[in-house]
Amino acid sequence: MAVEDMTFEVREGEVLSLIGPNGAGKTSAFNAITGYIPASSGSITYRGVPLTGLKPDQIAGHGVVRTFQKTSVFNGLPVLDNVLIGLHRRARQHPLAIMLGLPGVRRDEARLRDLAWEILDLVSLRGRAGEVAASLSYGELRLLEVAIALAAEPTLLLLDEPVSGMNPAETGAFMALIARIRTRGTTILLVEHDMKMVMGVSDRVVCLNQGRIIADGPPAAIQRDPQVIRAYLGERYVRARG
Amino acid sequence: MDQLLQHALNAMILGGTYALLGIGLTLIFGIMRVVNFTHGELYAFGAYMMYMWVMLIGANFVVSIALAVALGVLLGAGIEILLLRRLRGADIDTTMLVMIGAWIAMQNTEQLVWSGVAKSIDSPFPSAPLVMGGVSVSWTRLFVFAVAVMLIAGTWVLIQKTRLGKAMRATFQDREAAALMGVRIDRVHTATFAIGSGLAAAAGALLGPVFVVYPTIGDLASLKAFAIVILGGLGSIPGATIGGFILAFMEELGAGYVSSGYRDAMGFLLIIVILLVKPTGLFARKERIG
Amino acid sequence: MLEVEGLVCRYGKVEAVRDLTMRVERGELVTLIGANGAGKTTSMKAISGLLTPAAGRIVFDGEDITRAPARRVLELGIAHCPEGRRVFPYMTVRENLEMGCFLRRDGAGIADDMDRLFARFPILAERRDQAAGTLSGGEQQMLAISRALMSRPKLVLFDEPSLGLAPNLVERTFEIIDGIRRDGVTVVMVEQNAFAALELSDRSYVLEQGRVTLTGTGRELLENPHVRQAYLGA
Amino acid sequence: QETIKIGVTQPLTGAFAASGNYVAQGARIAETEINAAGGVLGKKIQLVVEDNKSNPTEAVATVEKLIVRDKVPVIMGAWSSTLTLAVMPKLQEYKVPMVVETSSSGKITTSGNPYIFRISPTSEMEAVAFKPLVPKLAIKKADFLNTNNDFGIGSAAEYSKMLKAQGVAVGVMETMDPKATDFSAQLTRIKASGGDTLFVTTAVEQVTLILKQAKELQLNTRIITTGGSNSPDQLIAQAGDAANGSFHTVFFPPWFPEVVTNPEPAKRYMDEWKKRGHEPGGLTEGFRGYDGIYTIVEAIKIAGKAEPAAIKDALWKTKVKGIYGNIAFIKQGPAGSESGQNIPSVYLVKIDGGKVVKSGL
Amino acid sequence: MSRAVTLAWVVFLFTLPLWMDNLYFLHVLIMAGIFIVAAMSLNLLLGYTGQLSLGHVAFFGIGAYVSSLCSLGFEIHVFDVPVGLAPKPVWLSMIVAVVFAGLCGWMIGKISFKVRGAYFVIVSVSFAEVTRLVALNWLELTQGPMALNNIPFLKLWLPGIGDIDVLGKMPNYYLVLVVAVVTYVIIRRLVHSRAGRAMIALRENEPLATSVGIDVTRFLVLATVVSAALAGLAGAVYAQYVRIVDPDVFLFIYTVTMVIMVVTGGKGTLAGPIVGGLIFGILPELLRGFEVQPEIQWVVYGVLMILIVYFLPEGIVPAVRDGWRRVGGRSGAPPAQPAPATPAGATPATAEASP
Ligand SMILES: Nc1ncnc2c1ncn2[C@@H]1O[C@H](COP(=O)(O)OP(=O)(O)OP(=O)(O)O)[C@@H](O)[C@H]1O
Ligand SMILES: Nc1ncnc2c1ncn2[C@@H]1O[C@H](COP(=O)(O)OP(=O)(O)OP(=O)(O)O)[C@@H](O)[C@H]1O
Ligand SMILES: [Mg+2]
Ligand SMILES: [Mg+2]
Repeated sequence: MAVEDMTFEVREGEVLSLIGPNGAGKTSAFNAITGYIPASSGSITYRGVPLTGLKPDQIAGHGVVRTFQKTSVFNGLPVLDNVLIGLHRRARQHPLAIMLGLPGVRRDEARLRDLAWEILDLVSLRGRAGEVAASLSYGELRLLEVAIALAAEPTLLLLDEPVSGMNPAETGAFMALIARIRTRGTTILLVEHDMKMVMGVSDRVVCLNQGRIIADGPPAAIQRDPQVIRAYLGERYVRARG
Repeated sequence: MDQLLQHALNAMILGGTYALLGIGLTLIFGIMRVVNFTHGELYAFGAYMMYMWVMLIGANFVVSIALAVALGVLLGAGIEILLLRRLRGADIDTTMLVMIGAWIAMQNTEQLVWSGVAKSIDSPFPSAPLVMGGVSVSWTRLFVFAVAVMLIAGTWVLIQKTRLGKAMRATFQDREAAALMGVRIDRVHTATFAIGSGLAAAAGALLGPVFVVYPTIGDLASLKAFAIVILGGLGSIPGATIGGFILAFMEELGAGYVSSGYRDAMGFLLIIVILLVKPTGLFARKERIG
Repeated sequence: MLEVEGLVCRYGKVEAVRDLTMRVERGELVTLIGANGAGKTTSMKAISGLLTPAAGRIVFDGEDITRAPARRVLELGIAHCPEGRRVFPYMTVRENLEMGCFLRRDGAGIADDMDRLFARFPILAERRDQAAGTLSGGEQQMLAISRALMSRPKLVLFDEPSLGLAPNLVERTFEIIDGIRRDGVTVVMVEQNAFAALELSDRSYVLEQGRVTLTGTGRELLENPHVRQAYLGA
Repeated sequence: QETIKIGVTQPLTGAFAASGNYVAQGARIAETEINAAGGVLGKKIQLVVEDNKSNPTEAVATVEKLIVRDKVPVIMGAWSSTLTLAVMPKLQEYKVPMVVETSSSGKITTSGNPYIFRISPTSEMEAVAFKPLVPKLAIKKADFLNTNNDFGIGSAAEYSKMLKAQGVAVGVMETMDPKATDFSAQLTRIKASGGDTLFVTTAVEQVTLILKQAKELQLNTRIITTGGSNSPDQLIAQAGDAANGSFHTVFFPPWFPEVVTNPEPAKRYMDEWKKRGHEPGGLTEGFRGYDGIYTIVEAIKIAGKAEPAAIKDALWKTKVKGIYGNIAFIKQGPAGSESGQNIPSVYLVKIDGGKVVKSGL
Repeated sequence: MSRAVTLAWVVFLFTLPLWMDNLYFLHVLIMAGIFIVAAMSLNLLLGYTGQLSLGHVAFFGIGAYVSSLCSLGFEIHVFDVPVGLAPKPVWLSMIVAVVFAGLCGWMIGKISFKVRGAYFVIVSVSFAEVTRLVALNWLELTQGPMALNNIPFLKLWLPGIGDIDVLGKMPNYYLVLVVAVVTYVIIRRLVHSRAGRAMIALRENEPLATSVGIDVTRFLVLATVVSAALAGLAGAVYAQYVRIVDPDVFLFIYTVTMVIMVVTGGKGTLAGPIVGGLIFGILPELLRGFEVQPEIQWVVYGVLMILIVYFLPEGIVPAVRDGWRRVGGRSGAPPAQPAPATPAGATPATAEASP
């Protein structure tokens, strides 16, 4: 049992952070929301549509798109192709039309390419478009992951520890990216252990422990919550904050 | 009734040999993830070595089995060092292609050396079968069954309990991390392939006297071994064992009561059905996503 | 104790480390910091024998280990806790720890060490028979650290030990590493959590594009304006 | 000096490799003999032997190569019925005749291919030849076990038809894969069926195993192998006492060369075979190639030139005193496009006390 | 640039029989061509979706059988009720074969893509074995091992030329060539589209692919259907050329041959199966030319295969392409691809070929 009786709500347009000790069930919650593992009980509803029981790709079809805790891109392919794959949902090409080589397909391809460049601009990866993903640096890989997810036109974007392994300066740059994504009207559900990031970008923070929610509130309040401090933040964090 | 009992007994004995074929492959295919097309050739090699020692040189039967297995281990080690070592880290299709090449070359070398004529190997056991009521079974097959069970148990202990076994599992789960633990990666690769090959040769050495030996005997053995390994779940020794018995019962009863023409089809249909119900084989391991 | 001189490492044509020189004295805690792709992991791998350097020299306790295989390096007393945890996913927690002391033969000592680690990380004790691949990220990190310690090393290389850990565990991890150092084990650590790492360390090296560009005590670097700007985000 | 090329396609590798090689060895003996005697039409003959790898597609490729590249005017082949059937359209396409030395499927000579001349017997002929023995052996209920290929299925069909007509009950008809090694399931079922005679049709390797496994399962029926491709010598060597009591049809009994129609070529062939150190067990197969080449050369002699059309016409007039008997072709198949079929002798032998003995056919 | 090369090739291939009068070589090319079509179809599965199908010959065989049975006609009894089909023209039979093979692909795709990797390999092998055993044992329909023979050849009507019998080398050569070009074009269009990218995505990283909304099963099934239909087409062409079909068309060695062609040529590249197909279609015939024992020919064949893999592990086409770049065929070409982050980091494995 990784997640137990968890109830929370993400509001349209906000950045909600999910924090909690290792093994609290954050990734499991992501997996349940995006259909990678079945929830044994309970329900998940997005904009009134029940997601429970749907397959990951169907859930993505409703605009709920995630990234993975362990860096996950299409390693062997060029960066641009990575994003083009992400654009899958936006393509309009029937298999028969493809095989017959109808002109509509070519037009659609051109449109997708434009979209891909747009997204690469957003994450500032235009310069690397031709490189094979495997040759990117770690930080760039994490940007590419987000680019792939953004290409799928999420209305709710779930990010699983996007800045782990980045140094504070790089984290700062990533926070700026999140701000840019927000302006597109995308709701964000964030899992992250970097408190600077969490406190800096979230509208609201939910803290889990052992599969249950132990606190829910604005960042400032969460930081002072004794339960959160005991289970998650630790004394030193509090000391550092003063 | 006698017929059913006889079928069940046949299947039991056959299952032991299938399991033996399966565990050798489960090491190489299931753990190393090398689609080992030479498995059947090592099986044939074991049988031919047995023929050489028993029939041409006149060595003692049990000693010959040991020699055949030892030579199989050596040959396996040779194949690994010569063919696979330089392909570390290559993907599954690439190594598979090399193994296909080796399979073709080995099979034809066998034919060149031993000619296409089938050879038979005398067994020291009485040729009159052991009769129990309405059913009977040959002594040679009983012997094979007993040795097979011992080898299977031995392999299981080797993998689960010994240092080498742990090193093997660690190596194939994460080569670099295993190297950091002090495992000699190259040796583990060689040892695993050699042991798997030795088991195939053991199957050949044991079954050679039961059947006859000719260059293509390995083909069907290979195919069945792959099926058994998949049935049981990759890399699982208990899985390969049970898979072997299931396949044997299915074939035997299918041939006995449905149609002998579809005897082999039974086995394959079973595989399709089992994998559709449980796509990771009977003994799957846990994975996580995310 | 450990001396690295003019180290060069290549992946094909990519030169990941070019001319790295550093030294570590017995009992020190030395950190390496640097941006992503600076070559920190590569240097660690070169030391522990996972990679053969293209040029340069690595000497440990007077023995040249530049081209030594990983096993020899481990025998000499260097353990490496690799980046990305790298636990054996289908082995149980206990088996992973047993792999950590693969070269040790003292059964009783091993059992003691294992008990001590289980006391330190109760969550691992709880899951000792679970396959490591099903642990959460943080749990796996704890396992990786414990596994590295199982060989009773003289020197441990930690590559981003706090990666993916919750703040309280990051803190615990640094405490543990500090404790390890206090037990007399020399530590070389790569960290992105530069603030905490520098605070803790005796000395530090800043790596940029495969070269050491700055070195000094932890305090000194914490106050260095370039470090503050590039690595501390201040 | 120019030579006359004769194409031979045989399975030299793959499942039927053992037999294919024997046939090729027999053919080589004939080649040497004929050339030593001065060849034909004043020229030496030259065999071009191709390996069809026991595989129909390859068989087609060999025939393509023989006809198109080597320009042979006549071919001998292709051992199994499937292989022969596979190459037949090519013969028609290129109008080149082929002498069939082994295949037994009835279809080969009845499908209307006028380029086919078969010297081996069909399963039907074999069954008919066997008829007089049914009362002699007092067969009451027969079971069948055969490989699921042309050879096996064809033979089982013809024998069961003949037996039923003789009032013999037919029990179970079991089949097996040509590669199978374990027949316990089939034999258990046959045991339960309770017939007095088991007809087995397959290659010698499987017959060995069947004899051994029948003994292990205490299956005490009389076993008769059909198809003429079983070397009883090999069975004695490999199945040991499990072979005792079994009957085998053969088309050439090298143990009693005196009973064959033409003892003289048989002796010559046997001596040379021994001299060359070929496997003695292969004698019952190698003669097919020997006879095939003699038949072809005789036809070339009659034709007076080494051209396909002439050889094809000449084959109808060819008469050879061969080991198969007095080889000559009768017409079979649809009028206007008949194939040639020889009527060879069939023998039944028995293994007793580790020896091959006569048994009256 | 590459368009010109392609065009030159097409012109070369189309004029080949006009100046090459070696019929035997033409035969070798026809057989190689048929296998190239099959290999190209396999490449769609193996190279693009990354699913190693070792049962691909099943679709080839099904195509051959269906087309032959349609053109010969048949009658079977289902529970003693006769069900039959009168002989149909060959062109129609071939279309039926393609559709039927595609349907089988759809069915197999639907049920077997629950499993992946090694499991899929075995399911595909099992499927091929089952089809082989059915072809072997369903005597009433397939004649079993007695084979379907005297299969009618194709008759076509072409505007401007009139009726032609596709019999003999030249017409068959052109038939195979046209089929190969059509196959190539279909596959090329597919892989450079949304559908092809979905397949590649699945090969590279399945969980990630599903996370952006790719219905993996749907595209796998699509790949299988197209692949099966094209293999079926190759089978139908084979049947009307060789004019005999027996259960041996399902032999495992044929699948192996196709895999060899794809992998040595370069899987996941459009030209790979063609290059590999030409090499391994012609190599056995070349070896036949040496007057050595057939076993030795086979041993040489096996050893050559191993050597090709050693020296060109990525396949011939990617190796040549990289070599071309290195020689300076293109300025500003991207540098050699660094390895993906595999656990095997210590040995720089080269990145997977991408189209
Ligand atoms: N496939 C699985 N089998 C068994 N247990 C699992 C599996 N997947 C996850 N778990 C367990 O579920 C719990 C929650 O894991 P999860 O990955 O959701 O944690 P998390 O909150 O994301 O932690 P972290 O911050 O360390 O990534 C853990 O204790 C883990 O061991
Ligand atoms: N297996 C590999 N093949 C090719 N290039 C590699 C490989 N591993 C690393 N590199 C390259 O070597 C350089 C140094 O990588 P390294 O992993 O040492 O960096 P790092 O300092 O540890 O970075 P991070 O903080 O992201 O872990 C990078 O440019 C990287 O792209
Ligand atoms: Mg997590
Ligand atoms: Mg690193």
